[in-house]
Amino acid sequence: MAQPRKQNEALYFMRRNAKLQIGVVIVFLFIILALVGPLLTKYQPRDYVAPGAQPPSSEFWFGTTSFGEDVFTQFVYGLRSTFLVGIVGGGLGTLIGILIGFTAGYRGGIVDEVLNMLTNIVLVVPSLVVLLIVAAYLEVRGLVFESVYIALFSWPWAARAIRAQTFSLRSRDFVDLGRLSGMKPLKIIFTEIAPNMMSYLLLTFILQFGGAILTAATLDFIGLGPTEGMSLGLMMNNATTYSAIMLHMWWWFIPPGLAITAIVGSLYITNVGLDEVFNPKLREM
Amino acid sequence: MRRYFGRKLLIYAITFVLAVTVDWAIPRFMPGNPVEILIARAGLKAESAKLIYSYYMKAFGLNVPIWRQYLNFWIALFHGDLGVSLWLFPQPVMKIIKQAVPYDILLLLPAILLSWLAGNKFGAYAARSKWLDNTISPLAYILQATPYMWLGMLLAWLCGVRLHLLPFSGAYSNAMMPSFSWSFVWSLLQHWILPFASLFIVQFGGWAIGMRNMIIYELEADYSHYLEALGAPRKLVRSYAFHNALLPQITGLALQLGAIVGGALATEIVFSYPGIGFLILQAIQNHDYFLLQGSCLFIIIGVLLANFLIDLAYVLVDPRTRVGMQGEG
Amino acid sequence: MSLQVKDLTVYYQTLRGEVHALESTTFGIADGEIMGLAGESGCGKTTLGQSLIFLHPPMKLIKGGVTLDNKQLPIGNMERMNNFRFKKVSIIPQYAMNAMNPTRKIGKMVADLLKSRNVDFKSLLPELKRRLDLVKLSYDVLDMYPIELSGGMKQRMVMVLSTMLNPSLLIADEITSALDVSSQKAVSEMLVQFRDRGYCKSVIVITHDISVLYQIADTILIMYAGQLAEKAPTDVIVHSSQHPYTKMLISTLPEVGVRYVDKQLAGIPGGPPLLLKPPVGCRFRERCPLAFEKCLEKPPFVETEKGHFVACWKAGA
Amino acid sequence: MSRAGRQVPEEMLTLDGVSKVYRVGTFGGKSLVAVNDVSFNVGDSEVVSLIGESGSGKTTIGKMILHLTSISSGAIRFNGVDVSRLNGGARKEYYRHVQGVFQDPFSSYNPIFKADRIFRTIREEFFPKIDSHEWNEKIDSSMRAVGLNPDEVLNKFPHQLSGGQLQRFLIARALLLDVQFLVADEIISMLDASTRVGVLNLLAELKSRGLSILFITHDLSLGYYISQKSVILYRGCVVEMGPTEQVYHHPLHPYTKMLMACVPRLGMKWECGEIEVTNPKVKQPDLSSGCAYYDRCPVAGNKRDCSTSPSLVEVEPGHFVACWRQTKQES
Repeated sequence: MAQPRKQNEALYFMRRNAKLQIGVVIVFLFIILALVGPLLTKYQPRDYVAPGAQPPSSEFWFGTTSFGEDVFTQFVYGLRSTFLVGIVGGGLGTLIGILIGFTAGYRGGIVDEVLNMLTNIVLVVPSLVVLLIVAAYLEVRGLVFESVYIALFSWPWAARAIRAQTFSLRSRDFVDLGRLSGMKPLKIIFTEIAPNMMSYLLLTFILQFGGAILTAATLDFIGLGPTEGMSLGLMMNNATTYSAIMLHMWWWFIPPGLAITAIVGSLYITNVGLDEVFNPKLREM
Repeated sequence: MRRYFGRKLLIYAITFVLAVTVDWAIPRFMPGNPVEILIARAGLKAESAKLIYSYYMKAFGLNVPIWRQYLNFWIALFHGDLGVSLWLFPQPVMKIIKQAVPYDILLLLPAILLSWLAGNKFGAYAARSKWLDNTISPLAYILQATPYMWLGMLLAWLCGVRLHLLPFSGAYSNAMMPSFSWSFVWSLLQHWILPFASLFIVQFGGWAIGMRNMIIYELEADYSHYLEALGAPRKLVRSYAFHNALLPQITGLALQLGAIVGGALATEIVFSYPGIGFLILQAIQNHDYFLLQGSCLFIIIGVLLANFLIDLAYVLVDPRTRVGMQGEG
Repeated sequence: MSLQVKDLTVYYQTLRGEVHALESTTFGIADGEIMGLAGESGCGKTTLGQSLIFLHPPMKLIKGGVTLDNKQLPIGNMERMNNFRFKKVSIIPQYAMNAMNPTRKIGKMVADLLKSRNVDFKSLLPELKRRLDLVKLSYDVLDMYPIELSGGMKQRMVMVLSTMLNPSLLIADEITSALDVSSQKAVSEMLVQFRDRGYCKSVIVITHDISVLYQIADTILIMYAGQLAEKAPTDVIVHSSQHPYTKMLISTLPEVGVRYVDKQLAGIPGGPPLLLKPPVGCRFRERCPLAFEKCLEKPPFVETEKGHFVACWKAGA
Repeated sequence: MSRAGRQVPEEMLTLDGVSKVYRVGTFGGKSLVAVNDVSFNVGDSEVVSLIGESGSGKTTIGKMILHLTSISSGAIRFNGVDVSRLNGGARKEYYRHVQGVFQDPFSSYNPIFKADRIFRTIREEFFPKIDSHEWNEKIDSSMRAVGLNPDEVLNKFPHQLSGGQLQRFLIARALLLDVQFLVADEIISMLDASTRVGVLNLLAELKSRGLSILFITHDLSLGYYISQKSVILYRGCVVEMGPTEQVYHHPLHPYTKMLMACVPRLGMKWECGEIEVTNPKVKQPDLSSGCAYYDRCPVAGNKRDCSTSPSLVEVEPGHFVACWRQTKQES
């Protein structure tokens, strides 16, 4: 049902936009690695597979840790949890942002004031620090739990942006016309307003996705990540704790950080590319 | 003006109260006797455990009504009493934090301010030419995506371990005692460079990107076109655009503080830099909930205060807020 | 002739191709002439105005030249044109309400701008104040920020600022369209006074509202789809125009005194052609009741009577 | 408060002392009066033009009639039924009879959908059970009624159609329903001169077929062309209303007189007087006391005379004016 001219135009620019293509390709490579990686290794992340501290070799592609674990195995499992946190945390953050943003933007008035205040409050709280307090007390923490509480603090960015968009769309006459056609508010939001914001919501999700990955990495690194399983942040935590830097074991801490930087960086660049595709004003730059 | 600040203060006040309440409530509303759980987890010797137990039973005051416990908590907070550390028992948490704070200021203040200034300058340059834009902008995006701790580890490994250029652990040489001697200051500076650099570089990327996007927007604004149509030199148009693009960057600084502090915590851990971040790591590893709680509260207060200062600064630089406020008042 | 435009052709570069927004326009404006430039949206009137002072991408100069006071204007050259902007040619833009830097006091902005053009603000200040008096603004505005002014006040401030250096040519782009009728009258009359006092020599008033032009313009130039249709003294355009488009356009205008029940006005059927691939010949051909084979050829813009130019094969006949 | 409300008998649409107060500032700390005690009515098959400059509250009145914004005080009655009480199904029924068309044709269409989606919405909401054949006939007849060729305009995106076509399309949408009353809010002010008259004529034609229209405009000449009755608004207050001919040719309120003198006309030059400008320092004056036009009024008496807001008084049959000058002369 989307506009053919617009769609063609978007496709045309997508094909010409190098930023978008590079970003998407890199993210996809990592997704594929996360999916098939664990199939390429016969070990589990915490298995003792060889004498410790071996540099990369044909057998252990990324070398081994001080405890003889296979870094590649840890890496690919870590990638999986990274994407999981990104999707669940970023997705949930976007969803909360959408709910609050749509409600505040569409209803306006006092509802908007209250929600706006709530948004501002969560926005100024140093979220990581509050997460620390909560996480430190919990004995068992799962990956999904981590994603959820990251989302609970990351939504304000999404909500603010979506509220502003909704607000400007709401004042357009077609929304009033929808009301004159007897449409209910929810129907108006989802059939009139939301379709106009699809590209915008996608951009928001990508930013939330990247943000969730970075926050999770920091949490994991501080030692407040999931108590079970493997993650890229945890690998860096282990590497620091067991002096990988002093011991010249660069293969232990470079892959996880590089992967995060590459994934999040590509997401950001994809975002810029998409923005240029959707927003004609930026194309000429 | 009063209305504007009233509103801001209200938000800060609510945030503060909420944070303190969460801080207070979490141990109390978890199942079981919080004191027992906390002490059991800390894994102390039986003797000291008993001492601590009696201290904290009193401190928690579990025998008084819940509202009274809450009130007592607030009273203690206003007396600067954040309890006693388990890890360094019987040192008060407040005292431990006070020792750490100077290092945080030493690290964070220059990193935040300098990266903000430099990032904005470079972002404005980037918007100036296609060539710069194509080199600086992608780099800035990648920097923005770099986890602080990873950059820290890279720098520590490259500059510290491989090249032996700089020390990468602690705030000063182990062989020294803090003093006002040149050699101590020199050691302090050397230890400061790498953690500072990792904070600076990552933030720099974010600010540069922000400024680039803002200034392009401002250069397309009507007032810029008007000036150009009247033949004003590029320099004037750009300086107006830069000034106006800087305003949202100030607000951005306030909003980013929380994230920056989070990054600083991770960086301090990498470099064993004895700021609050390092304390937090110790607290977590030693299950010292009181130290953790105290440090976190301290950071929250710090961030809220900094936010408020930035708001004040914003009013000074953006006349629209002042004028709008007069009209409203 | 103060301004002489010769064969000026400006296209917009878009992704779909070149939009032929302004095609071979040739006309002149005398010293002290207020020329109204009217036409429907998309007819190229704003493009023409912009081309004369600030021809920037995506606009592209295809051919043609402009002379002002017998000097060639380098309109296609951003840098060289700077010497003429503000001093010789100036503009009151369509977006006058947003034309001032929102974070700088108005007086400071004026000073910045003048200084950047090597004009001493201090020595101009008394003159500036005189002109503020004329547009009924108090001197306090110099010490205010733009948001402290109402829309009409900003408009008048920009009028004063744009004409500060007494340009030979002033382009006033849709300056009355966003205003209420009372301010509309005031601003229009001020513009005439500016001309009378020599704050600007000649003026091009771009608008879609011919009834405003009737009040203030000496001549009116009608454009259609990127081409000139007719130029003549105001009364001639309104009462005895020769181009069928002008005639029809004037006859569609309702005015106080005309009622549906007494006299039904008729619109012009159809719509203007797309300028991406404009039709050959006269661009009004499709909608013109008088069109015949010859209209496949572009009619020249010729003087049929003194000061009356028409681009129509049937004109004068 | 107003005497006018009670003086005129109930007609199809009646506004009775309608006000709109906006709450602005933090948690509605301040109030802003957009519409102040407005009463007038629109009869069967009548075109009433509501004339005012920006900020006069004319659009707000249209939105209140269309139930798009709430009424702060007073009542709007349609065929005797209080509109503000309508909810749910009753409100939908109301929309069967009362519809609106707005100023910006491009903003009235959702840009990512085809223009005829506005028909589909009507079908979904109002005619869920109609069969396709019948529906298509209905569309055909209403398209013909507004002078559109279905083949030319159906199945197109909004940007592929002209402003005039889009506005006709919207009128056709209203005609699909059993519409008796149309709020036309500046519907031709964004159209080009060559197409606007066509739409204007269409409205007049629909009026002669029995439709009542509230024609909201800032353009005096358009109001004169089409309406039987004119209501002049200034800062949310009705300052003058009456039969169009009388209001235009014998304006009584100084504001109306000023409007008539300032409107640019072809073939009639402005009289040259002192240039009058307003430099408002305060945007919204305090309406609770005094005449809203006091600060600009050339004939205002001493402060005491005009210090209470004048109410509308009938000076000749059907012609009302709210000015102390007029009332004083009467008494």
